[in-house]
Amino acid sequence: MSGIRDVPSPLVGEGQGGGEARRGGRPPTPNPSPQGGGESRWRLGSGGLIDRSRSVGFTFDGRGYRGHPGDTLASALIANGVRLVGRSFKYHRPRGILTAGPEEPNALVELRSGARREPNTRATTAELYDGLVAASQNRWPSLRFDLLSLNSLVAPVLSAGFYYKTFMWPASFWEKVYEPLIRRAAGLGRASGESDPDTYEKAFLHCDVLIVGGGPAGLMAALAAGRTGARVVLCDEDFRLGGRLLAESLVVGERSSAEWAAHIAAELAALPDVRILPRTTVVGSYDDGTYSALERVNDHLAEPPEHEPRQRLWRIFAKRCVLAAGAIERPLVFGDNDRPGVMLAGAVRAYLNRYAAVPGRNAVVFAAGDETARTVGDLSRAGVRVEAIVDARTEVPASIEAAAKASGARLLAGGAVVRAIGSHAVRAVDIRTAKGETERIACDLLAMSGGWSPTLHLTSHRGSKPVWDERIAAFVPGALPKGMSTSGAAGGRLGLLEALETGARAGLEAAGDCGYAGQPVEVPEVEPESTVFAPLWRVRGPKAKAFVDFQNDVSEDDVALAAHEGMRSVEHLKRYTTLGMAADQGKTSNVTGLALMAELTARSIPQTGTTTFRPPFAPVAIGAIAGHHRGKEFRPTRLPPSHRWAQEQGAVFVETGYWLRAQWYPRPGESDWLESVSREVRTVRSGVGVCDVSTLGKIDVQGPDAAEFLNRIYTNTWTNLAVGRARYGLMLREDGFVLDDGTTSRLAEHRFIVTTTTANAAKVLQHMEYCHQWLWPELDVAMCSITEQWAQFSVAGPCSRDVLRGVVDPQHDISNAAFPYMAAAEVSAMGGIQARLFRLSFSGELAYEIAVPAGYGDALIRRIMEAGREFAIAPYGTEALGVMRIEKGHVAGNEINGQTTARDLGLGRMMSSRKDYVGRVMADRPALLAPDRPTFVGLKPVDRTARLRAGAHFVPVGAEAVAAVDQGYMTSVAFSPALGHWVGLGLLAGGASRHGERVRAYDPVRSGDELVEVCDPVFYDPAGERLRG
Amino acid sequence: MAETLIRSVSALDGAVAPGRHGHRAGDVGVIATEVRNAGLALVTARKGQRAPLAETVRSTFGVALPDAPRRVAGHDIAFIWSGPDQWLAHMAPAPAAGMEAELTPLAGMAALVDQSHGRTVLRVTGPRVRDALAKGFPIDLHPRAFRTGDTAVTSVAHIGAQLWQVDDAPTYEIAVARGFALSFWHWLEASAAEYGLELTR
Amino acid sequence: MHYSIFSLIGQALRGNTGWQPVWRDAELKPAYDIVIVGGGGHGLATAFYLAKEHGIRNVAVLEKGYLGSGNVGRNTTIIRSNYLLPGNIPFYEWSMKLWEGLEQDLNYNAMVSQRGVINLFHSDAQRDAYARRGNAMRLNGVDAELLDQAQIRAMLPYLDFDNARFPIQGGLLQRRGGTVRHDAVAWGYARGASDRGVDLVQHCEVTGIRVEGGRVVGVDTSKGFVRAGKVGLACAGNSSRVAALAGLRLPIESHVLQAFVSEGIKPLVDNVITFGAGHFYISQSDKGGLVFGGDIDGYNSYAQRGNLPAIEDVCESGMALMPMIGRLRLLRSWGGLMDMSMDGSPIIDRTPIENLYLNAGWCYGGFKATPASGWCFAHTIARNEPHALNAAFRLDRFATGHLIDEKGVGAQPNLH
Amino acid sequence: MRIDCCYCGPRGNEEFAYLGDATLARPPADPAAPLDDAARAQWHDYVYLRDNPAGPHRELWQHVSGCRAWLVVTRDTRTHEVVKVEFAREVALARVGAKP
Ligand SMILES: Cc1cc2nc3c(=O)[nH]c(=O)nc-3n(C[C@H](O)[C@H](O)[C@H](O)COP(=O)(O)OP(=O)(O)OC[C@H]3O[C@@H](n4cnc5c(N)ncnc54)[C@H](O)[C@@H]3O)c2cc1C
Ligand SMILES: NC(=O)c1ccc[n+]([C@@H]2O[C@H](COP(=O)([O-])OP(=O)(O)OC[C@H]3O[C@@H](n4cnc5c(N)ncnc54)[C@H](O)[C@@H]3O)[C@@H](O)[C@H]2O)c1
Ligand SMILES: Cc1cc2nc3c(=O)[nH]c(=O)nc-3n(C[C@H](O)[C@H](O)[C@H](O)COP(=O)(O)O)c2cc1C
Ligand SMILES: [Zn+2]
Repeated sequence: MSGIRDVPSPLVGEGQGGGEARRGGRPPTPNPSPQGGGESRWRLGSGGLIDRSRSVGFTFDGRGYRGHPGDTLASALIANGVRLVGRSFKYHRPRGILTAGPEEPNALVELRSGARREPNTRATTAELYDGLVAASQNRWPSLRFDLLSLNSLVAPVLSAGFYYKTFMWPASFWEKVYEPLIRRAAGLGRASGESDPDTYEKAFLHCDVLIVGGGPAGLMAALAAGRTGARVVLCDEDFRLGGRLLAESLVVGERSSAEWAAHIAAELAALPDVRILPRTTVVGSYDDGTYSALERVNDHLAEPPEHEPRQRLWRIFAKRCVLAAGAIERPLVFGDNDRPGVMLAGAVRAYLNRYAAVPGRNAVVFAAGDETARTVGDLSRAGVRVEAIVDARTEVPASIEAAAKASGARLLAGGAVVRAIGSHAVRAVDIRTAKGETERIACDLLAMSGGWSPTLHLTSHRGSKPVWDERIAAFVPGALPKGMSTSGAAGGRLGLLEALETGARAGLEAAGDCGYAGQPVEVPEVEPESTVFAPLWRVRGPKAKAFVDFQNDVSEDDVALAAHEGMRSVEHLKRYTTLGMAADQGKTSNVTGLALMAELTARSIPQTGTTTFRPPFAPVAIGAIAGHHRGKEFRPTRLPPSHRWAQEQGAVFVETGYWLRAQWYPRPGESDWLESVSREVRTVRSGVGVCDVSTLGKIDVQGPDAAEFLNRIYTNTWTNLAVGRARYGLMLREDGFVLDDGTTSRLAEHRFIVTTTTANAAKVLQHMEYCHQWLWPELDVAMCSITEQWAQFSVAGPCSRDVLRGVVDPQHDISNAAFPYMAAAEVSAMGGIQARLFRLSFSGELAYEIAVPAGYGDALIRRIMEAGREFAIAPYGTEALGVMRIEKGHVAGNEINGQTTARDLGLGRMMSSRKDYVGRVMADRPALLAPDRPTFVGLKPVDRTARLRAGAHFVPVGAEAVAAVDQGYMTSVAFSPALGHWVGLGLLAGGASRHGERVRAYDPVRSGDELVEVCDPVFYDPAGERLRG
Repeated sequence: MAETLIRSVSALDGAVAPGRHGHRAGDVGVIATEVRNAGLALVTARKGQRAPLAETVRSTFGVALPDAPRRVAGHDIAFIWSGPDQWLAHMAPAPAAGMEAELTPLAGMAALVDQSHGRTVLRVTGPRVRDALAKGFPIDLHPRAFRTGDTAVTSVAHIGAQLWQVDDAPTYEIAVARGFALSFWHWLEASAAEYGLELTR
Repeated sequence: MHYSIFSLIGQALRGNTGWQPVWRDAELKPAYDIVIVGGGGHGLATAFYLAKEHGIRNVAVLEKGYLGSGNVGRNTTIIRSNYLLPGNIPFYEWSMKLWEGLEQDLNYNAMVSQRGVINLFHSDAQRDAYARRGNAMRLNGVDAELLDQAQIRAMLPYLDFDNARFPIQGGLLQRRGGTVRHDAVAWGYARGASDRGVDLVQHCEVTGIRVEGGRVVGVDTSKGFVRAGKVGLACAGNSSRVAALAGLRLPIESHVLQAFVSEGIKPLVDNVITFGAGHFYISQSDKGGLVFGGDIDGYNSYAQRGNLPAIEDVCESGMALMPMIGRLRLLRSWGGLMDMSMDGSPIIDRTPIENLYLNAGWCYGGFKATPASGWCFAHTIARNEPHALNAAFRLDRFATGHLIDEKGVGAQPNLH
Repeated sequence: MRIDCCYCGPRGNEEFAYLGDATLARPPADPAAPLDDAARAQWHDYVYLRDNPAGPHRELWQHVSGCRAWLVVTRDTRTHEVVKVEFAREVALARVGAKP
């Protein structure tokens, strides 16, 4: 089997444990000999799917206990006689264990400790491991004695939505007093507050058929599909395949149900194209057969082994999906139905049969369904005394009468449990008999069942509306999303035989839809069973809290109040009472809640409708959804060709987009960045410097129509650019605002090299491809990025030519005459290495850009430094680059910010009137031509020693600084070593005509307020003589 | 001045040590090797020139240009589909005169752009290579879905990548932009760690 | 009936049987002075202020689903007035002022929580952009503070400062920003409007807009025709569809934005925090759930649900920002229909059709605007002219070029 | 959501960049022609107005992380179901009546 990792055999606990499995299902013998770990009273002497050969220790609230591999925390607690496990959300009522699965609303604990603490972990799904540490939550000072349980006393005031009606006075108290109190009381477990030490990963999985759930339906579906040769993935959130088969003591074929499941799992594991993923919950269903699934790779260990993730998020692409997720049992609503010891009947059977754990010694069984016979049978076989069977139906089937007889239990047909007695554990139950008398029966366990709701969650998000099925008094999936089918209990087929049959059929059909034909799988024989039950939503009784949503403490009264206050739509009911909004998403409570609302508003259940289940089906660790992408790997890092060299120089680096660039190169003795940067600038202006500019976007544009194409995307003209020359170009968006700028060179009649800003490289290429492929497909032109192919360095300063003479091969004449400003040529360098040379200047000095294939970039920078040594060359970083462009008044990202037009930036003259180009028309809208628009200017502090800051706003001198007189803002600033003071660039209302004026550069967020003089943006060498030298 | 030896350095040089990474015990699950000094060029058919281009490629290099995501190899050159009317010409080792020169017979029919230095190419193989790649490559690498000669342009761990299968071992070659090579390696290292990853020279 | 601790106790003693419905579930009348289409935050607030400020009570709010079923019930509840541009700041600041008095205005506790909104920055350019914004706010009399890295560290020690791909350099803080209990806003305004005589009609979808001689005369609905002197559209994500009923095309695309909530935990995140190097913002609801979100999915959608890539992107950003949430669990995800406008700013204006008014284009930022939007829309409808506060939110600004493009990404709705 | 790129096969939507409505046509752009109100209105509608339908929508996507082809995708905005994918350049060539 090809697996991401060797999937733990689905037959967990084979060998010894498997031996148990083989016995599992047969009547377990009531515990004869006391066992180790003090669990004897509550652990059956034999049976169950636990590995008795090994005993593991764990602690709960600091106390030590022992259990076995194969236990969940919940089963181990039960086997140790622990009943009180948690406190409820609002009233802090003592709570125990209600279920044996992920739907558990009560038994939530803080699992693990320190940075690994996981709040709200369901004890019913947490696999037991040696050294497990768990603590109860939402209680103070202790679980047994919890001060906030006083809330119960004022419960009537804390009715649904009470907080909307008070805490309004005085207003200022909300943040200071009321809210902190509410926040502290609310919430359940505590986060560790520390960085998660474990790693996570994501992976992709493709298959023909995805099967969600490995119970009888899922196993049969997988078998039927798998045998056809189709690629099948079977996910089950449990660590062991079998679903209810593990929880019941049934016989399938001639094997025990658990054994049969193991047997099928083994055959599946042997099929080459079947992939079994246990401990994997399918959590979401998205468009086009995309599913997300969470694999708890190592949660069954104290810590993940080295090099292994804690969890893995699968993105599964499946042509077909068979939902075989089973059904969830519903509690009954009666007084104090949340007392520890009140448990779902299906869970009681699961603890007895699968875990050989005994949830009580004297039981009462309360339901209105035929399954009761099974519950009673399992209980008495386990040596639990069944005090009474309470069946709300006046007519009970023979099976139940027989069970009563066999177990010696009293049968109270037409009766109902009206209240559970006891606080930290049930001591007794009050029962209203058919005759209407109330009777108290002592017991320490109440097994109840309100029927089953299909686990149809994964059908809901994609818009399939469930339909009401009278037959089983539950919602079943309606018209299913494309590619999805259901089988077994998930489809409302509650019986085992139905599950097996529908599973086999669904698997075969799904494979067939993917083009794989096969033989039907023969369905094994099973004992006949009846899944009949009568709906019983609530029991009227004495005044006592009757809970619908245990986890959010939503009681019957809250539902009534919602109805009373007009919150009658299920969606309002949900949001007003928070019914179904807790961590269990109402898995056990939603249907009951809306049934009660239907009754209260005299509507039918289908009329009342349901809320929508959204992903995830079960809560998912956020770390798992992030996977590898956190910390430094949040996003990839892009390194320019000189990176290694720059590291050797001790450069300081800065993130520019994904790129990491050298920001400046500190030297010993330099006290701060400003000193280093100024020194770099002075070096360039007085001698020569070198800077890696490989990050600028470079786009190769070829073809007979290349020039025409550039004409249409740039505001200025290209058809008249001579080969071997470069030109500065400006691009607009179609809405008339500036998109990007850069110099573009013509290397041949039909070949141009477009350069873009580092920030916009990707955007510009996309834009060009759009223009070519969609707007002007008739043009014969091709383009692609060559940014990564070329290492490009700017060599700038009066001595740059001399340096390049030692780099560019001698046969190339780079004299001013032969290679003037804005020249471009293909040359060779360093002795025959292909190179491109451009005479461009961002710094305003005599300067060149030289490019070689990226692999030679490292060699080139070293060669340039070597050739420059006699001229005292120095490398410079992005800061110095920025200073010099500001001194020269070149616009950059801070000015080309998507809100400025060519005219705003003083580049209006570049807008050709003789041709069309992207953005031409919209740039002409009245508001964009308004004379008072902020336009590009230079600024000097009147006090030359003052520092300028970008982001400061311009307000008139003497006027009060208010929005009405806001005239623009400072876009860029730098300390100019050449001028010896700070200089700035900015956008000032009507700026072009205001040179010489003074305005305030107002910067309250940094308590700055400087008088500045408006001037021409070009501070340095306005005539531009230096760069032509 | 002193002659420094001019050699092309890889983006991984000095940043990644050859040898075993991740899980060290037992057999190695994934073996990676950088394909050095290969020649790569992007060949884009000019408007209306697709047919003549295909014909010239056949006559000059003995390769039938694929018009689906496939890699077709001649004796010393392979053409790897990388987009509509677009291919990567791949030669290892790179021709002395450079890729654009090597491909001049195609000039006029296609735009030719050297990318030899623009991409870092890793060859990966080993018993768990599919499992490791599945942790980032969204494409289906099942032997029935992706065969020798197939290629895909996609992205992995937020990095653009092109991958092609060169044999049934299976062995894949993965090309990523040079600047991202190190980040790509970090992802590969993390993804193969549990199986053990060997970087060979 | 008046809400207070006393009414709570009084009712508690009477077994909570004396409460009145929060609002009247009204039957549709044949005619109204004003019909508001859309029972979301803006529609309900508009009705409330029409009654309260302009004394116009013969008003109906028609809602195709249940009240608050749209974005008002789906948003991440952040309120702030930390805007950049002149057209926006005064409007959002007015909204903030209305929030500050909302409980008293409505006698309903919508839990306006001014816990502070922090926008982190990760580069010098971003810092300067936030300085520009903060200064613009201060010029408008709005509170804004620019914090450096040390101050952020002291305030939010759990952020990733030492191993971050994009190191945090500081943040822009608006202390008066915060969160409001989303559903309560809808219910509070509904109650306030209903008590003042406004008819709130649920499950009543507007299927046609009748126009005669260039002026609107009423609307067809799933419950029949209703005559109306004036009609105001406040349909958020469905604005284009409803405007189309009157033959109008809008500068709007509908996109899906997803949001997320974690399991309830004890207090962990005390403010609203937005990541500056990725798409992620987070706050903690009073119930204990971490409420967070990120970027829109990016494609036109009316499905009210999104896909995995956006979810993964949000969680990656979340982990990059605060790696302590790794073991906390995502509980639920959902989506809403964003009315993404062409410059990222809203429209509150008259339309070419007489007596037909439009309130739309809120993108992912209209919850904070709810009070001012309702207040200004009510004014615009009642007086048949925009108030100075919404004067910039004109429908014709795209033609004239008076754009309000805070992000500067142009006519590309999915980038705003 | 999966988009079946004409060339690369089905890929997750994260591999694609979305532009929007593919039914819009760039108005005639003769720099000599005067920009009268009609022309301005035409440009305004092209750049700013959208049908934004609930239902089938012809829209432009680019397979940026793949073959970089621009695609015309017909998708139902209510269900996200992709009903048709065309190669934008071919659609455009047909529009201008030119050959590839
Ligand atoms: C996930 C998400 C997060 C967000 N986060 C924030 C945030 O943190 N801060 C913020 O300020 N904003 C946020 N927003 C945006 C904000 O929620 C919206 O801008 C705002 O709620 C829109 O105004 P509304 O409340 O009136 O919209 P809605 O509540 O959507 O109201 C519109 C109503 O019109 C109804 N309608 C539509 N068509 C018809 C018809 N034909 N007939 C009758 N009725 C009709 C709809 O059913 C709907 O109820 C977020 C939005 C989303 C989806
Ligand atoms: N007698 C009754 O009234 C009654 C009622 C309900 C169920 N049953 C019994 O239950 C069984 C039904 O068989 P079945 O196969 O339909 O259901 P099942 O409960 O036996 O199996 C469902 C499986 O799906 C898994 N699962 C659920 N959601 C999942 C998800 N999102 N991702 C991964 N795994 C998930 C569960 O862990 C479980 O193993 C039969 O044995 C039937 O007799 C009986
Ligand atoms: C701020 C906020 C907090 C929420 N908190 C929860 C929550 O704690 N539990 C929950 O189940 N849903 C929560 N939701 C989500 C709603 O259950 C629901 O998904 C959302 O209102 C969209 O409705 P829909 O899912 O029915 O389409 C919250 C929603 C919002 C807007
Ligand atoms: Zn493609």
